Amino acid sequence: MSILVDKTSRVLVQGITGSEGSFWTHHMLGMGTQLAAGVTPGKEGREVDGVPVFNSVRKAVRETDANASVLFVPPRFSKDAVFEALDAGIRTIVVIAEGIPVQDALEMRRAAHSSGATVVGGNTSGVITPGESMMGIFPYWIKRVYTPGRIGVMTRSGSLTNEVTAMLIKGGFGVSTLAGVGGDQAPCSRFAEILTLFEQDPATDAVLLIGELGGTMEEEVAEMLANGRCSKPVGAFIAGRSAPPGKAMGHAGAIVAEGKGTAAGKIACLRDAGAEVAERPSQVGDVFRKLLAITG
Amino acid sequence: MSILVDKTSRVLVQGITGSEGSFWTHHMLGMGTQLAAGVTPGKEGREVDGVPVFNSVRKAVRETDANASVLFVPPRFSKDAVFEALDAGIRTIVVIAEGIPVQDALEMRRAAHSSGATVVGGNTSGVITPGESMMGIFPYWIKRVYTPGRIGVMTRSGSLTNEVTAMLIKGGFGVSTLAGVGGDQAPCSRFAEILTLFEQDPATDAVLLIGELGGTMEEEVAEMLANGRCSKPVGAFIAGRSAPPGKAMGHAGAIVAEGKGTAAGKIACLRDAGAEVAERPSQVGDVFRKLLAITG
Amino acid sequence: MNLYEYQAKQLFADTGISVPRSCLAETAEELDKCVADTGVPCMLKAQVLRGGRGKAGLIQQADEAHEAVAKGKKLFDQCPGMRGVLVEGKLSIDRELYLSMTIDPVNACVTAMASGRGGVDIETLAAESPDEIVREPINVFHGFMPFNTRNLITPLGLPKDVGEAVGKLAANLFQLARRSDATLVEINPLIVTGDGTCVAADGKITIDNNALYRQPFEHTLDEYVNDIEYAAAREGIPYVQLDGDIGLMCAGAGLTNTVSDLIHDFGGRPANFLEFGGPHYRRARKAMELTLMNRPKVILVVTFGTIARADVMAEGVAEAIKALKPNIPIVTAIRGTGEDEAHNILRAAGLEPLTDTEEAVKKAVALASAKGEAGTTAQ
Amino acid sequence: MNLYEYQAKQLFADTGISVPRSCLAETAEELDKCVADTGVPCMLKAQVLRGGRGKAGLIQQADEAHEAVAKGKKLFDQCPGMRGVLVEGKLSIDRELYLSMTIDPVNACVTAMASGRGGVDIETLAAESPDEIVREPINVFHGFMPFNTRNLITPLGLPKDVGEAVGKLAANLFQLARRSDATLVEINPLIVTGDGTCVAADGKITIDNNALYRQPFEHTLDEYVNDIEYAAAREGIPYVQLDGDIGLMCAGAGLTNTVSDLIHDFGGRPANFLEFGGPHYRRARKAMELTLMNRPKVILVVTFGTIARADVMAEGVAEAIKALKPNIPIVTAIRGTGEDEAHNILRAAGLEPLTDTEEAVKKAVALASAKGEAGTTAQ
Repeated sequence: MSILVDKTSRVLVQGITGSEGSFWTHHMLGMGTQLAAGVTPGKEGREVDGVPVFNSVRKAVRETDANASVLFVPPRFSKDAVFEALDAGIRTIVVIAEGIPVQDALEMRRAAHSSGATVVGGNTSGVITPGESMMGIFPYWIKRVYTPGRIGVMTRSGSLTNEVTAMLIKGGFGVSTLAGVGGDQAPCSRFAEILTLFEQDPATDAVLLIGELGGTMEEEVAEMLANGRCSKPVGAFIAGRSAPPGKAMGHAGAIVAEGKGTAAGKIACLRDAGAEVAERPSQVGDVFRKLLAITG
Repeated sequence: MSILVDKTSRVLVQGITGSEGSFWTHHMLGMGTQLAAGVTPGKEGREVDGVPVFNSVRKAVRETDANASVLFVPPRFSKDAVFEALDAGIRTIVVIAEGIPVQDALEMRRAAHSSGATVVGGNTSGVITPGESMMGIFPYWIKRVYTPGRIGVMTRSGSLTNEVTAMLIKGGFGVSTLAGVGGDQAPCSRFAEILTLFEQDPATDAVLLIGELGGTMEEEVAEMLANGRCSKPVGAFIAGRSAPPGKAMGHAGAIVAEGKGTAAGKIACLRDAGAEVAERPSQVGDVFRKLLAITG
Repeated sequence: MNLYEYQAKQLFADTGISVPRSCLAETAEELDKCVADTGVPCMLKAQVLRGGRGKAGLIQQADEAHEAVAKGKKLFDQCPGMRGVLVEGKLSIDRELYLSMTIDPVNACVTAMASGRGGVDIETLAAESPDEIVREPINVFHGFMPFNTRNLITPLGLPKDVGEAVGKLAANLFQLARRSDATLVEINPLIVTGDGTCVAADGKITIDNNALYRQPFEHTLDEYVNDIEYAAAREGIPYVQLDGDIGLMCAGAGLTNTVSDLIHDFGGRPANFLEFGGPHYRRARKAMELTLMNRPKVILVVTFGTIARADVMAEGVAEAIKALKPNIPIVTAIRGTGEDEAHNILRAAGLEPLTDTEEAVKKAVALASAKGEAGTTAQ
Repeated sequence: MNLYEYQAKQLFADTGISVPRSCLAETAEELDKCVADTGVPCMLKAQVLRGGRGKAGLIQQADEAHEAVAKGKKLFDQCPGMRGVLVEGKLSIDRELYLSMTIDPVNACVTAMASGRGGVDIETLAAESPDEIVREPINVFHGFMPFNTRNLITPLGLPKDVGEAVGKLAANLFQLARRSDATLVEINPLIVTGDGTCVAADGKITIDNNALYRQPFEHTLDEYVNDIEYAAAREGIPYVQLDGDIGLMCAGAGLTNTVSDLIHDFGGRPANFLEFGGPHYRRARKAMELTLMNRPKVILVVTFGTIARADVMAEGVAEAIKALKPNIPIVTAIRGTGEDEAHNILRAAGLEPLTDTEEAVKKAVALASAKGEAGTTAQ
């Protein structure tokens, strides 16, 4: 088991014939992902690494029973691609593109909810269940990060995820599923929603939250914990304690506005709600040993 | 038990201070309905038959925990009223108004689905669970029609419902819930959806479908039966066998177009799918005695 | 309500959809000027609301001006009182497509339909070659998305530039359907001319009557086949002309249909469908006026009303009899709210208040078939 | 990207929202004409993008023309290089309201906010009197519905006609926010004049940078506080000016923030936030140029990339050193895809390829605090 994607997922690649799409198609296959089909309008009949290409998602789904989709589509076409996937009945969608207009992102999130779908992203590395399947752009070949195990990881960041997860693995743990919600101001899925999936996943014992300044996603997780809506232990690392207010720190979503969304505030409310928060990435292994009451 | 509304439902009346709204508020109370609140913009603070009036559905819900709403609102304002109720978290909505623009009705149905809500109507008498609660405009005082029992009734018509249900009661049966889907071209809830609710209702033994020419709602029920998606016996009466094609027979939805939607076609496919169809209202009692294998 | 072709094309033009150069001659006298304005060769199209104009000879073409005027005049003779003759420049046809927007009440969307075989009756095509029709559901909240365009247009196999033009046109047509509260917008055929331009050669638009209050269209009544339907439509009373001899006055559409079915079952023939329930339940007199215009042999009144109170309707029937003095029998089965009082009123008016629908129908059928005999005349 | 007040007001006017009569003086020389055009009494408002203009004296009022011109000139002196001075007719104020549209990423909607107390800083009001702010979520697919208007406006307790005008204005403002890809549209204060007209006395609009490609606005860069931020913004490289002495070159926003936190924890101070991951991972040279503009004591390079390949970034760092010859030590922890090759490249460039972030940070902090001492200078 795992969340969002596993070895039974029949994954579709939208934008498969593009340079990013074809590059990562190769790697997703290399990781073991069951790639059912690709879509690029006007390229029907081709193959990419043996994966058949269709003109439309509807046809790809009809012909191949694809049930999840990862989008390698430029940001300005992401909304159309997400809506096409939803319209064709796909209910798990990963949006890699960085730079999606916020108004489009609102529509994507709203449409996903209306359809009972989970859209992850944009501006994310995607979702990976190490050893089983990958929808996204992870360096799964770096074994000191992408080792299977029983800790669910959810993150807003790319490089930081490698940094922090490496410390988790170094501490003797492994990853059930790693889900990047993305660094945008209005991600289509939020930490609290991903945590709900981990809560229901028998293969996940505890959850590592890799957060940062800005927004309210970490506060929503704290609220969930405080209300008892998550029974699994949560460990966290929050970046950006030293960031000045009012500036976007790299990610569109990483901005402290009106005194809200500081890393310090997030750390405090997570701790109040019972989460363990590591001060530095190197402490993450200790945090999970403590959470899971592992001695030695 | 019952479907859609029962004695625990906390019913809101939108448009409560209008002449229709206040008239039927009196009768819904008389029937035993638990009327939690009414809404008419600008009339907050008043009472109608002891029911408190609020300016907005959101406030009414917050103050009274209303969880269902019946709309006595003119057709051109129905969409706004339905969206207001959905926005306020209400998930069971009955729309009485006749004459709602079709494009509005499409939006209402679509929005209801997106919210996981059931909107019934427009152009309907509403929903009644005899002896428990009423959201609508039924002559519940006519005991030879509105007698409690274990037959679910779903209908597109008003007067015909009285005519046919009277024959059901005369045959010794009673009604669990009677739901009017309305006579419009694009009703917000369809027979197949209401039948799904009856299928899940332990208080309903069998279902009476009162249909008529036009549209495809009866055919959808036949398909459900043929696919084994309903285990309960279904009896039907279909009006309009003698209607000429191409004319709207009173109801906007009652029109035979392109040879589709004839009463004869509906009767045939319902019978093929295992439903019993009465030729005349007077046969309805016999139909249900046969369906429920009652002798004598 | 159906729009005339010339109205539909005006809406197309307003939406940025190309239409042929044209001129509407509202009278035969205007034909000369219209033909001169449009030029020849031209098409002459009678502006009537019935379908099948081609087969009925109501669409003509002419190569010369005098021929055009003569043929136009003939159309005015064929359809007295019609809205006019549309004179249109003839198009060079490279390809004929089909494009329409309809309502899908099941999926609560607008369905865009397209076919590479335009100019053919779409129902015929749907029956014979369903694969040649592409159907694309358009979400009313999301609008016509680029992927909808691709799904609709790609299967038509058009040249790239034509495909793009048709896709843009389809998106416009969707907007038009939504904005004008149309339940049908159809372009058949959509002509692709020699230079790749897309032109709407015909146009059919049905506007939702329930939405006329927010649309600029006047409710036109000339789709009604006779004076009684026209009169009923002006009153807003649902009425359909039939060819029997039992005049129906019922309340509730479903009940009216049921009574009509029962009449047929028992060997009779209704003269009309008339429904005076709902908002019209106080209008028994107007209903009876309309019913009597058919000269039926008997009037059958069947109701089972809620808001449409039985006592009010019975009172109305009694008053109508007083005022109109119909010289034919009247059979009543008036039930529902206030039915006891209703029955007293009917008895006072000399009528027998029946309560069983089948019994009432049987009696009416018997009275209608009792040729020449005097029935239980009211008064 | 923030719009200038005068741009915001132009958008308001285009949307049918009343704004004061005004004239933008782009230079001091244009003040005479603008004041004459607008008339007195008038307001003089410096068109700069920073907040708190009132407190900073950047908004003046004048009763006489010569006074207006003099005050305008002073504003030009105060803000050299600014966009201009907006000269506006003074309004008669009956009431001041607050109205805005913001993004709610949790509920995926646009939130309309209104208050009967305009002219006050909204964050202050939210902290002190949260009940005086009405929040109404607007569904992006359904649009601004009549019930949204009622929910937003009724609690303000305005006279009926004013309430209706504000409601209509709010619906327009929502449309404006959607159409112009705004993440914030704010009117504070919204003036109700003596005759009941609603006028936007100030305007603040933030446009989503990701949507500039489909908007007509030029990306203005004058919100950046210094030349380096400006230069970085022109290059599109995420950069924030800080006040320490450790020059940061990291890849990935989260990792950059983490490195900054660790520097603080270990007693150092970063000179900047700079992120050359993602689309910029081949631009190490430009990143180093920007970093060196701060004259840091040490450069710290930390990456852990996927697409942003370690070998490519290491190669870029090596080339940058060759080209720019920085005379300060460089500490690297470059990991991720191709890291073995990356480490070889770094060694060849005379750098020690560290692999542990904390170790690298500690080393950089030590080097920065070793005042005057020569560190491990590259080359």
